[in-house]
Amino acid sequence: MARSLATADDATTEILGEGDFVQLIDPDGTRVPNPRFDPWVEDVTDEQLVDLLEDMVVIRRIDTEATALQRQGELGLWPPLLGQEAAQIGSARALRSDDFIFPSYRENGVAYCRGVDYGDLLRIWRGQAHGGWDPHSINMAIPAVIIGAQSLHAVGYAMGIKREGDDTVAIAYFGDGATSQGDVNEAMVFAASFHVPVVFFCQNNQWAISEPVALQAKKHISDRSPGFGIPSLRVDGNDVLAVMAATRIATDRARSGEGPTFIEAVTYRMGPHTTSDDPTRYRTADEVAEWAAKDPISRLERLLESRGALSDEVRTRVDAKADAVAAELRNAVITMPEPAALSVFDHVYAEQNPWIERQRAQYAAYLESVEGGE
Amino acid sequence: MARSLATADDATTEILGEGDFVQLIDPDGTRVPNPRFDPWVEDVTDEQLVDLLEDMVVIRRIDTEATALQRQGELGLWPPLLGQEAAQIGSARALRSDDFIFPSYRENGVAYCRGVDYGDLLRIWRGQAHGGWDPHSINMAIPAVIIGAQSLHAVGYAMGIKREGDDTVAIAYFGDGATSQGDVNEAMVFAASFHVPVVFFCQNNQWAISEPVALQAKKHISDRSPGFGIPSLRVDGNDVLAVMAATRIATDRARSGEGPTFIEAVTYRMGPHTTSDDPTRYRTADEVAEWAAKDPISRLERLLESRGALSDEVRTRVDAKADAVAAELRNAVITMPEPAALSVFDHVYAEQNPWIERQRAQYAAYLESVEGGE
Amino acid sequence: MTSTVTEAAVAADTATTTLTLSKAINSGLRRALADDDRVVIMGEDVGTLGGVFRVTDGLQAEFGKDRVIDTPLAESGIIGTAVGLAYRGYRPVCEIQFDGFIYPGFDQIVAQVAKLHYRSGGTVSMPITIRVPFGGGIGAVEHHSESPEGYFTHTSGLRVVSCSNPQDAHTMIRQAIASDDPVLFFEPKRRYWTKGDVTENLTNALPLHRARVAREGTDVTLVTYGPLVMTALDAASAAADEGVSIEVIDLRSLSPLDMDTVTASVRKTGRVVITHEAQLNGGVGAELAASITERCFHWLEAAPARVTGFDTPYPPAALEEHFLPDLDRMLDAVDRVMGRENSLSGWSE
Amino acid sequence: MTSTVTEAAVAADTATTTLTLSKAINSGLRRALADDDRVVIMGEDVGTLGGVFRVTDGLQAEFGKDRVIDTPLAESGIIGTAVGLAYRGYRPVCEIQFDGFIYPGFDQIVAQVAKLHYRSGGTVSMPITIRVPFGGGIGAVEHHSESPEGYFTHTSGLRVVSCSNPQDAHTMIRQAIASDDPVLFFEPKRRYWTKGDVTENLTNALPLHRARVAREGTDVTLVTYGPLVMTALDAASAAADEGVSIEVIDLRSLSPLDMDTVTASVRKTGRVVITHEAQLNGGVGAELAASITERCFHWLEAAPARVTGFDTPYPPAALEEHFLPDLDRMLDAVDRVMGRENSLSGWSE
Ligand SMILES: Cc1ncc(C[n+]2csc(CCOP(=O)(O)OP(=O)(O)O)c2C)c(N)n1
Ligand SMILES: Cc1ncc(C[n+]2csc(CCOP(=O)(O)OP(=O)(O)O)c2C)c(N)n1
Ligand SMILES: [Mg+2]
Ligand SMILES: [Mg+2]
Repeated sequence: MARSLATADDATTEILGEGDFVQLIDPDGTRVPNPRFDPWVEDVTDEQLVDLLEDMVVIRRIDTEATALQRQGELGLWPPLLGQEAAQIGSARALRSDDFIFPSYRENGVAYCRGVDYGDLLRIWRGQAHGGWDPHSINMAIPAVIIGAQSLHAVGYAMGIKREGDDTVAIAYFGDGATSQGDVNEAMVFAASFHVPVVFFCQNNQWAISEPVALQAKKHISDRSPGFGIPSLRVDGNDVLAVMAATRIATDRARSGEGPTFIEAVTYRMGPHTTSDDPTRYRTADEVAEWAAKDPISRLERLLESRGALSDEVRTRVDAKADAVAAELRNAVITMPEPAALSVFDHVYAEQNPWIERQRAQYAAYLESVEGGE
Repeated sequence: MARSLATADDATTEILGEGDFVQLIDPDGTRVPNPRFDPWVEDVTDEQLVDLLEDMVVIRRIDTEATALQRQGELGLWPPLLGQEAAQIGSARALRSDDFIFPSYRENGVAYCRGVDYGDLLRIWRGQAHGGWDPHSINMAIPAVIIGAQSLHAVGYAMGIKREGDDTVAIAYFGDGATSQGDVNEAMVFAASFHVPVVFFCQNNQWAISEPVALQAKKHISDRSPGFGIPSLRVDGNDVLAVMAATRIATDRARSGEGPTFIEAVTYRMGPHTTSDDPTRYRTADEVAEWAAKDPISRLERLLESRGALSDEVRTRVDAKADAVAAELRNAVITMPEPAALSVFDHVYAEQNPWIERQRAQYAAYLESVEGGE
Repeated sequence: MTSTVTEAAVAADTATTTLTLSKAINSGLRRALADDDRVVIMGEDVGTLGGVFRVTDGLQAEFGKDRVIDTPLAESGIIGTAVGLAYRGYRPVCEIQFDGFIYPGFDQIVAQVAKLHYRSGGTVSMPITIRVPFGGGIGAVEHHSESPEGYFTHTSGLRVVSCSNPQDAHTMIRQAIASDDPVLFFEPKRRYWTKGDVTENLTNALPLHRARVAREGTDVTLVTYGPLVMTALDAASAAADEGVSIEVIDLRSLSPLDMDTVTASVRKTGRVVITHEAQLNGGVGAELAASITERCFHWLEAAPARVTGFDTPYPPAALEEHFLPDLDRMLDAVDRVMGRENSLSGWSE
Repeated sequence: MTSTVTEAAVAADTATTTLTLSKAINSGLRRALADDDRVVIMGEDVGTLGGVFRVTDGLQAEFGKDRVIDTPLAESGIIGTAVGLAYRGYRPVCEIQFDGFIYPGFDQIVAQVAKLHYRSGGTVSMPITIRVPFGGGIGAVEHHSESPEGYFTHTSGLRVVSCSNPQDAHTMIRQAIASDDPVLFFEPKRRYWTKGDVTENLTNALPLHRARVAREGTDVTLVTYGPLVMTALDAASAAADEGVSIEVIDLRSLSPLDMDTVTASVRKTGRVVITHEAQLNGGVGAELAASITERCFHWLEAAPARVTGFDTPYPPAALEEHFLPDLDRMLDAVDRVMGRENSLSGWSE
């Protein structure tokens, strides 16, 4: 693939398209040519586009199913990714399996791409664990709820990669709101200073709970990093191909020793912030409708249709896959065993710790006395 | 005065001169014309230039005297400003007396411009107080030792100014190292978001203790703020006129409701970080010599000489002033009364607090018992 | 800048209404905003949304965007700009959205808010109130159920308070805002929906630094605050059925501690159980146990007992019932200090 | 990745040299770097300069810039990137330049470093050591003399230790780095220049979680750690001259506390004085007093006494002699627990 990218010294805008960002598939499903981005996805076949479609349909289905499970009381909370499918699939599918991901709480679609066990995925949201999976088994850290904290972790991880001369990449996912946090800015300082193989992937979904992105940033979020010495890309985050291309550009730079890259994927959170949120309090139905017209899934369907690559058989297969995943997911949730009482003391420390062992023993004695007394 | 400035959307470089920054007086004392900056200092007469010279000579003398007092054991510590006279005087003299200053520990020259009492100035460094002066009496906060913290204070203060529709300005002083701190970056986020009358004044003196500025920033420090939506100016910090012009541009923008501005004053710390530091461990004599040739005071002297404005009488007057200040300073230090033992409990709280009063009473009883017993 | 008290406000003062604890704070904030235009509210989602718990509901609409300020998403930024506002004469009320999100603002709280009055030799004051919904019991995800108050009671220069009922919530938020010292105001989030009578007339209100005897008793003193006051009162009722008379103290102020009230009770009962949700190690209970022992050593029949969260991070929701002190664990400790059979009977160190 | 022990290292192991406390840490760091190439040192000015106290002197020259890393000036960044390095299998040793600068990194320490092992169900470990020169007595400006250890002992998931002499300094830094748990390592900065014999042979070293009886005695137990151990030993000598036998305990580990050692001593003496520089309210002394009372109630002849810094911010240098516990204040408290005349005799609450 050809390699070309605006450096920090160029204006980012040089490679931006019409809508102030790079778009390869427009909302009508038309393929928009882009000489700088096209080489990065020219290898993507129609079959692979169908796979991306399937991924997006599946994670939307995961989202719907999890939301339903929450409404039914099977989950305590769920942070929907509805609307952000292209941003998550386009980026996650551009990664190598040995690249290491540092997500926020909303990257459940990314976790799906990593082959996470469904029970592990939902254990958190059922209130049974803080982190559901073993990060080393899928090369993906447990979710970060403290906004922005994971960006520094990704940079530190990348410092390790660089020291070893390895060609893997660390990627941090975070939202538009997170860019206001000191940590995300310090992460850019460290990443630039040590010139490490890290990708900052910001899903600008326009909202941080009730706060619009304009409260966090007066310019495009992608305008921030160049001043730190980190080139940025601004892409249509509802365009799976543009996102994939950007992520490939960024990871390729990282692997080639060219240092960090910042990607702003412009998208929209179609649902509430979490199942506890009521977005009608802070945004209009019109705004939501406007973004619905830019849906990432429909545009890819239209593109595939226009190419005659979306047969009924394909549709059926994709739906069947989504149905199957949803069923597995539900099953994993409702059959999940409750954690044992004394596991509350597990893993506070990696080594033996007399203080905590004493508390465990005392509580065990208490539980016994209660059971004994009942 | 004409008002013109690169907005955040322009490239900052547009208004930069040869040396990658704006310079109005070169090291040889030659006045370098600059069509965008000149209007901002065209009112400065030779007499006023002499006043600026006097200020710089005086604060250098304060610095020398304080260093001597430290060596003699009269002060515990001193953070020299040697080499940064133009940055401090040029900015401080551009401010109105009702503008509010949030300094770091090194802005002792700025405090001098505010008419600080010499005892108040040195009380901190003698170990008798954390903050020597009443901020409200000179419109200058006590020094911030926690790197970068004061930048947020300035923004908050400016939020208050804006709410009241007042035309004063808040200004935060900090170093190049401070730009790596989350707080300074959050300050830019808040300042841009609320569009408040604040000036960020960064003295890039090339070093943060032993760390060169290149470790903190891969690009010019002034390249950082535009991405936040804050226009920046990069000036020769050893050029008192360029610094004054930049500060006037920035404060004028603030007063006119045009929001925050970031100034990078490129200068050099000629002395150690503090009197405890040994800079020979981390920088070369050559580097120091190179910067000595750019001395802010000599270049202004040369300019005045070339204009015939530096008579022997003026020189004598300036030296006499510096001598007088040094004498006052020394006297203030050595006659400073020791704080009373029980004052350790003063001002923990503004209101009566039974917990602390009890401790005070107990310690008073203890002191009495010790004295009684001795 | 204080506006004159209007007749409507006087009328409101004499009325008593039934409010939830969150609405009682809301009405206290409204009064503070109305009474003093140097008061500003700031935080994430406090404006348009009215806060994730709706504690600031309606206030931006009523007082405007420059009094009730939605800030960028950065806690150090919130606290740090509040410091600047205080320098300018304001009385900022900052909301930290959840307990676990206070740590990014920790430096500004500990090094600036807490210390600036002292650091400036008394020339600058920091009348900043920092509201923190805290504690567990609502089945939340991680970082949403913590009890960080111990970090702040260990910080000189701060006042730390926690309310347990709607009237105190209303009274104390107004007193906190009126205080010239910085106050960490811990709101027991699982009690936000508890209802109670509230009057806006504070003429006879207890000062902010005073504890309250929530129930009188003679055998054992049970000291607590915030969310567990209700649980402690339930425990006292249950104990009464078994013939044990428990005096319940609602501390209200965690710093300074009202040791006069605590000491008087313990000297009367000779036995004390201290309970809070926060971790045991170095928690408020440690200071209480130490201070009580110092002041009441010769009155104590047994060592002060503590019933607290474990020295683990706050666990996942499925396990929080174990972590959180409940009525049974409190009564087990009461048995302990009474010298009766309890879970630690026969326990060897 | 552990390198094999070379013969030179074995030789070094058996030798004993006289070192200052700071050099003893330096030699411990050197050993840790040599023994395990996953160990990296990071912080402000730790490389070229060798740290403002020269504790890392020479290490960058010896091990290179990718093992001893000068970082940008940002504490959250230092700790946060250390977390990422730990995710990748490293054992980072972070230096916080002075006690008062740890707070900008507080969130990463409390929410990430301390909790990640728990949060990840034990799948991720955080073998991070955070070195903090702490405490007063050196006449420094503000934020340079604090004792923040109590914030960390109150944080579940962290280990907290402090050394008092060169041998422990050397031993404990190596043990801390070798620990799979995160360790806050508090270095008594005013004792950096104290000299003592140091061997690199740790075969018989006390485990990191164990306290040490620094001097045996029978009348009163004096518990302390870090900079005050030396003062406590001086106090014990002075008391011995007056016929009072003081047992001095050097805690070494502040979390977990070695209550077995403390309890054994207090049960023997029946009297205990606890002393530290940190503020009283909610300090390590509060937990000690509470835990001692819980475990030794029937052995105690008097309430545990605490001699600590005041509940003020750390004062200006001119006043620090008052703030800091000294020999006389310790002995005054000894008199108190002995029931003898002391400054609080006749004190009414
Ligand atoms: C430090 C911190 N402060 C506040 C919160 C509460 N909070 C959770 S999500 C959120 C908004 C995040 O917005 P954004 O970064 O845009 O991500 P999005 O939720 O839109 O994916 C906030 C304020 C938090 N989790 N952590
Ligand atoms: C939060 C914090 N971390 C570390 C320090 C220690 N420290 C004091 S000054 C300094 C360097 C500051 O460099 P810079 O910002 O460039 O200002 P300068 O000293 O050059 O004026 C450091 C690291 C501190 N004071 N505060
Ligand atoms: Mg968002
Ligand atoms: Mg500097």
